[in-house]
Amino acid sequence: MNGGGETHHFRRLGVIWAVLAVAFDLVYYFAIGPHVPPGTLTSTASGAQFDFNILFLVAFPVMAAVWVYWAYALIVWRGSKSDLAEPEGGPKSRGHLGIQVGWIATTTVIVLGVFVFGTVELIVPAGAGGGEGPSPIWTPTSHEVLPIQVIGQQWQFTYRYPTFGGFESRQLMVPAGTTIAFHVTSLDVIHSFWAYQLGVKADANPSVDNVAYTTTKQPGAFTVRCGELCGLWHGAMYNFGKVVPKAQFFVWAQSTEHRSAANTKNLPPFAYTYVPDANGANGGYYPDNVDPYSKVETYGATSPGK
Amino acid sequence: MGRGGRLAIIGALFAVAVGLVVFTVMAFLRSSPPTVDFTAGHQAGAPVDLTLQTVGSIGTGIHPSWVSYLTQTPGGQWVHTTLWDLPAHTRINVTVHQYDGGSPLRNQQYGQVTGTIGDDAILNGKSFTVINANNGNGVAHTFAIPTLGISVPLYANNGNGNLCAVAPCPTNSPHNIVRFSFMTPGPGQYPWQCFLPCGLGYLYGNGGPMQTIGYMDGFLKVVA
Amino acid sequence: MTTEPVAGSEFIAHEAPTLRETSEEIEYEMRSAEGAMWTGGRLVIGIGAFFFGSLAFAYFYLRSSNNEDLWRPNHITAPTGIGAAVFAFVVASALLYGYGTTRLRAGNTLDWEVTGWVTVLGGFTALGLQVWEFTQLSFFPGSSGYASCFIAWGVMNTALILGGLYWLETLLARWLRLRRAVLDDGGPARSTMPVARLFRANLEGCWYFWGFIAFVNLVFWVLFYVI
Amino acid sequence: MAIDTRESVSAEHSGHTAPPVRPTRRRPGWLGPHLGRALVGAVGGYAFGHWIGNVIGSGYINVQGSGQNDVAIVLGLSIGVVGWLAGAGMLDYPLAKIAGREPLPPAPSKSWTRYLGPALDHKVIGLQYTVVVLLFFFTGGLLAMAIRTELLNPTSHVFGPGTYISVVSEHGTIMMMMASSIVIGPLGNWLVPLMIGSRRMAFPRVESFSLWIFAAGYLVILAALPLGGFPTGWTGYAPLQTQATGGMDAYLVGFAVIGIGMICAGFNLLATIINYRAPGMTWSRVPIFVWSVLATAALLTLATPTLVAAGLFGVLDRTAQTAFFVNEHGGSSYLWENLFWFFGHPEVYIMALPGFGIVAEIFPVFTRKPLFGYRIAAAGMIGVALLSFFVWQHHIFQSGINPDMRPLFMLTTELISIPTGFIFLNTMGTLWKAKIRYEVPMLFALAMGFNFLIGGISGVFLSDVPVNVTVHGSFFVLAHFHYTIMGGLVFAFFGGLYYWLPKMTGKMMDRRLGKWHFWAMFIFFNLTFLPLFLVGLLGQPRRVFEYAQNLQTLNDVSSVSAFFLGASFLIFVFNFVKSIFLEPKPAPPNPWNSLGLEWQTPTPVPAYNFARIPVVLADPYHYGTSDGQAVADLGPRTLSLAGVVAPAAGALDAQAVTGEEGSADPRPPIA
Repeated sequence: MNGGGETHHFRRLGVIWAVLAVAFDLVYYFAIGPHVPPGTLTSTASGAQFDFNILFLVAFPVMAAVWVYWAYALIVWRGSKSDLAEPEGGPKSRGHLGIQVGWIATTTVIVLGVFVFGTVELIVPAGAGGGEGPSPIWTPTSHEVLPIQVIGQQWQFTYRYPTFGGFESRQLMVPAGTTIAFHVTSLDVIHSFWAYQLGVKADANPSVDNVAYTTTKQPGAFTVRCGELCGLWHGAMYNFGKVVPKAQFFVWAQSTEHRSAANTKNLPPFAYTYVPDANGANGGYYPDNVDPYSKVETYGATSPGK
Repeated sequence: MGRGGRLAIIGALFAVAVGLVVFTVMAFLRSSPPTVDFTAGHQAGAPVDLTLQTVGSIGTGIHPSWVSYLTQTPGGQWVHTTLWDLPAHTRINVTVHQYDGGSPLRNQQYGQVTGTIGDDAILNGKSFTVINANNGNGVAHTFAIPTLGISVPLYANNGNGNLCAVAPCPTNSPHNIVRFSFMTPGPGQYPWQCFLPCGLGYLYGNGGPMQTIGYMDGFLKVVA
Repeated sequence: MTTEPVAGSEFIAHEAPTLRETSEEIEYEMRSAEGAMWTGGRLVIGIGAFFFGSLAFAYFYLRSSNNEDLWRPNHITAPTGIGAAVFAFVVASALLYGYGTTRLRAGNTLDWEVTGWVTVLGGFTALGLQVWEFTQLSFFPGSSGYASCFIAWGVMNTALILGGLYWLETLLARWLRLRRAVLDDGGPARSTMPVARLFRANLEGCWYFWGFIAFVNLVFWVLFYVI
Repeated sequence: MAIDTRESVSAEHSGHTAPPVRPTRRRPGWLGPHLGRALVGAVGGYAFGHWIGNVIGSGYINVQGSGQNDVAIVLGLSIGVVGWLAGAGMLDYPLAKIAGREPLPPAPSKSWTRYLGPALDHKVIGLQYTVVVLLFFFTGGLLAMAIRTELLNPTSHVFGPGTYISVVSEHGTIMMMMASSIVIGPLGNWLVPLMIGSRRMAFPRVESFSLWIFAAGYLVILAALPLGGFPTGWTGYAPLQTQATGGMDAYLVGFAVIGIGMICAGFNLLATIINYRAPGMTWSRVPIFVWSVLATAALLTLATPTLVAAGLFGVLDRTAQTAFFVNEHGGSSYLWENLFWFFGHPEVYIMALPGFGIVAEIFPVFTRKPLFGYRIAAAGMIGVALLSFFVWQHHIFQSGINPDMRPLFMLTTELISIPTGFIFLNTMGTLWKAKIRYEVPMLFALAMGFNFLIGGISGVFLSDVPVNVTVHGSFFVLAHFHYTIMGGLVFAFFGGLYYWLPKMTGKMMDRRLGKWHFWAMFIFFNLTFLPLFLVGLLGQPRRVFEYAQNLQTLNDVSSVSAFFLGASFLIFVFNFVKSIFLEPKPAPPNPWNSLGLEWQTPTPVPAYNFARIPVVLADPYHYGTSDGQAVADLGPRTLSLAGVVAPAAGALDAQAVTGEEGSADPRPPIA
């Protein structure tokens, strides 16, 4: 069975591979795909789920092709088999132009296909929930965008709602069916705002406004975790947020605005970036006479350089 | 030298090397401040008194210039630790003797009192809910348990006063007494920390004591 | 005439000789060694290019970010006189050394020796000036992006010049010991002695490296003092 | 006794009186350079540097405020490294060179003590590297098990969070340092000259220096623990880096020190491979492992200077208080991310390519077939090396840097999977109609293929920006790179070790224990890291000490498997000690019946590798042909037979030397 019969091996391999690949892809698409994280709470979350599933549907046949071939070869051409022919060397075994060109062409086509798909899926949904820096070039089509500022600090996220008097809260509430622009910034080291079920992730850098868009769908709960190592309590830097119906959101926002009014006036005026003093309380890292130095460590301290 | 001898020398050197590495690693892994037990002899339903003090510099140990919290054991001893065993679902009455000077908060959001029973705290006998850290003496530290939503700013002493520079501080040093209460949740380990950038000499004031258990960070180890 | 030593004798000097190298083998390894010198000399420049490329990247990155308008407030500049002096000494040294090398190729040993030691002197002067400049700065290291980059440049340039000086000095010192023998063998430009051949390969690498030092100093002199 | 007589040689030839040769006085052995003296030098250097640092820095405002003097720590560590190198004798020749002296040959020794000191023989250095690399690996492995212990439970803790973060950082850094040299150091140094038919390295002193500074890096990074640990992970992101306590200095100095070692190792290997190939060893006959080492060495030499520069900026930020990474003072927190990953991504391929080389080397031997697509394999490695300089921003897709560049970096990242995939084309083609012998090295090579496929495909998921939003910074990434580095490189390394140890040590490893080791390692590796893909997808960020309750089962499966994975290495250690020291079974010169040039040497390999410079006649992959062609002529009478060297008789005769036997060496000195 080892002499000649190249087409015989190819045919068997092809059949095993095709059956496996199609069967698994079908099972995956219908049974597993809809449950793949991060779910469907927002447009970007379902986008991420869709992209992951498509990649998996492409990836599995590729992996199966390699594995099926390996398993086949390891069994059929195992050296302990008594009737195995001696392998043939020579130029034929050193390379085969058709196979090599075919391999390169196939992988190139797959890779370029994946790239085009990924680029479309990145640009069309306005950055797909990732941090787009201070001046996003891919923005949502919706004209009603709710801005929410996310402030990372060691070790808690706080949230400011500029459209509600700029109040700041340690709770993240988001209205359903709304396009949201998260403006992510930090008051000290790098954090990463990862609203898992919302399909949003954007690094929080000091004095940088990193914008990420998403559009919420139905109400639900979500988790926010810090996604970039930020020191001692990085692992404890999480909180739970909610997507609530619009009306409920307005009630919450207005009551919180009212309740925290006493402290809101102590906060610095809302801005997309703040310039925290690099020194801590009572002086510190840089000598006092080095600009920019301010006796006021509050995050809104204006820089003498400006 | 025979082969046996050589093997013995190699083996011994190897054992010493491995021993040193393991010793270094384990000595580091196991280092931790002590835990103060508030559950021993605790009767269900009775509140627990937790007395703390904050000092401007601990004065001793490997980091003598760092700010720190100290804990008073039920026996009245001051211990340099921030780890407590506390009973679950119990009212904890916290008293903080605040001996440190102050500054503005990095984020004035933490000037509010949140999560305590009654959503307020008592400063030298007077109830308060917000401190504007940009006025007056400013805030020295905060006591915050982020996962429980608890945060209490600790009003500072006048920095021009003769502040205490040893630990534990003598009670005749200028200090503020802040009292508040909260309920412990179910069993678990809950991190608590300070949100004021008080790590003197560190970038953003958040290094050193701000990132070391036993100084400005600790655990509530709530046990059933 | 072929009484070559044991193969790999530098590793096994204690072993009784068993085999003798043929003249071809010696020539083959000789060419390999010359080639390694050549490769090594160019690789050092490659390493240096990425090292200083990182500084150039930092310079342009911080300059274009200009965070808090603190890239270079008030157009602060490190002491221009000292900077120009460092630059002048380095470039002059490199040019002089290059001239000396061409003279050596033409067979003039003395010119090379004189220019070589003068280059060492010039390099040390540049080094001293570069270090002294640290004490003459009008800005604090952490006061701006420019200041930060400048401090790193001072450290890196010190290391670079030191490296070049070490290479050149060892070459000159080795030459002093080889001098007579090589001169008797037809001079450094023509001698076929192995030491002379390697010396030539080394010499060329060193001269390229000094060219690199001068180039780096030119680039960063423009970046820090001119623009 | 080897006396350096080059000067007198020239003098004799020219008829002048030789300058008096300084008699080489040898110190007693225990005073000479060796490990013990290096340790003393390290401790003394640290103390001295610390003292200087205190003199310089104790008045700084931040030092007075924090009581932590980074100047003292950095100087202590740096001068400690210099002291270590001096103690190891690494500075003897560089200093003697200032006075123009030629190198002294090392103390003659066939004793095992030569492994404790400086060496010029690449085979001694290779074995020294093996020990140091395994020390790195097992230390990092112990720390990994500490991590998995902490993650057994989502909320109750074995370690404090500071300890945990330090352990994670230490594990990552140690393993990354180790992985950068795990193949290049032991196998690259040991094998490359043998494979290309050379008797020596181009720069053996540089090679030895790379080993000793690599070992110093181990001590420095271990010193991070007593200095308080560091909280940044192996990526060391600033400004957290700038903020951290003293252990951070050990990270920065340690990475710079290791970086210098990597540059030296790559530099020497590049010069060797390019220049020291035997006659007839054309580029189309170079073994594929050497190609992989060539590509890796190029990356080591060119990418690592960026790491050293970035480390210098970090050190300056922490000591001279510059502001490279502090936005508020005109720096940028993005700058570190860019510089680090500009090094960091080539580093990723530094940790993949040698593994490919080993696997492609093992496959033909155990399938008895030529390597399929040799040219494409070599081209793929060079292609990966080139492309790897253009992908670094895929690590920072969500950071807000150059968001409009994301499609470009997505493209380059996905393109690099094409040359990376060539390894599968090569191995699959080689398997076709083969005769597969399931020896231990082959099992490891096969497992590498299995693991790397999972690792590589998951990498394509990560490169897709929309999916990256979910999986970036999660355990998915962690599982991905453990599959490529541990599942790829480390499996290949152990395969290579089982394959080449008979040549390196002259003893056969026990086959049955080897198979036990393999199966335990393979099964528990997959059981450890497959669940972590899911854990990451389900939302667990990296480097956390607390996680969601519903992920405990998966984490526990991973943790328990990790302990067994760790235990599987005990089998290896036991096998190694038993087979090499306790019940040594002498290995035949070519136990696997391989055509590789390195296997045509006697065992143990003589110090000079080849008695005569071999003339290479064919590549080492012509299995399955009956022409009986030899790979190389090991005793050629004249090299010119091979048409490689034109006889240069006149020139050579002119400089031929008479002298005492074995005392004169007209061959080039080792620089």
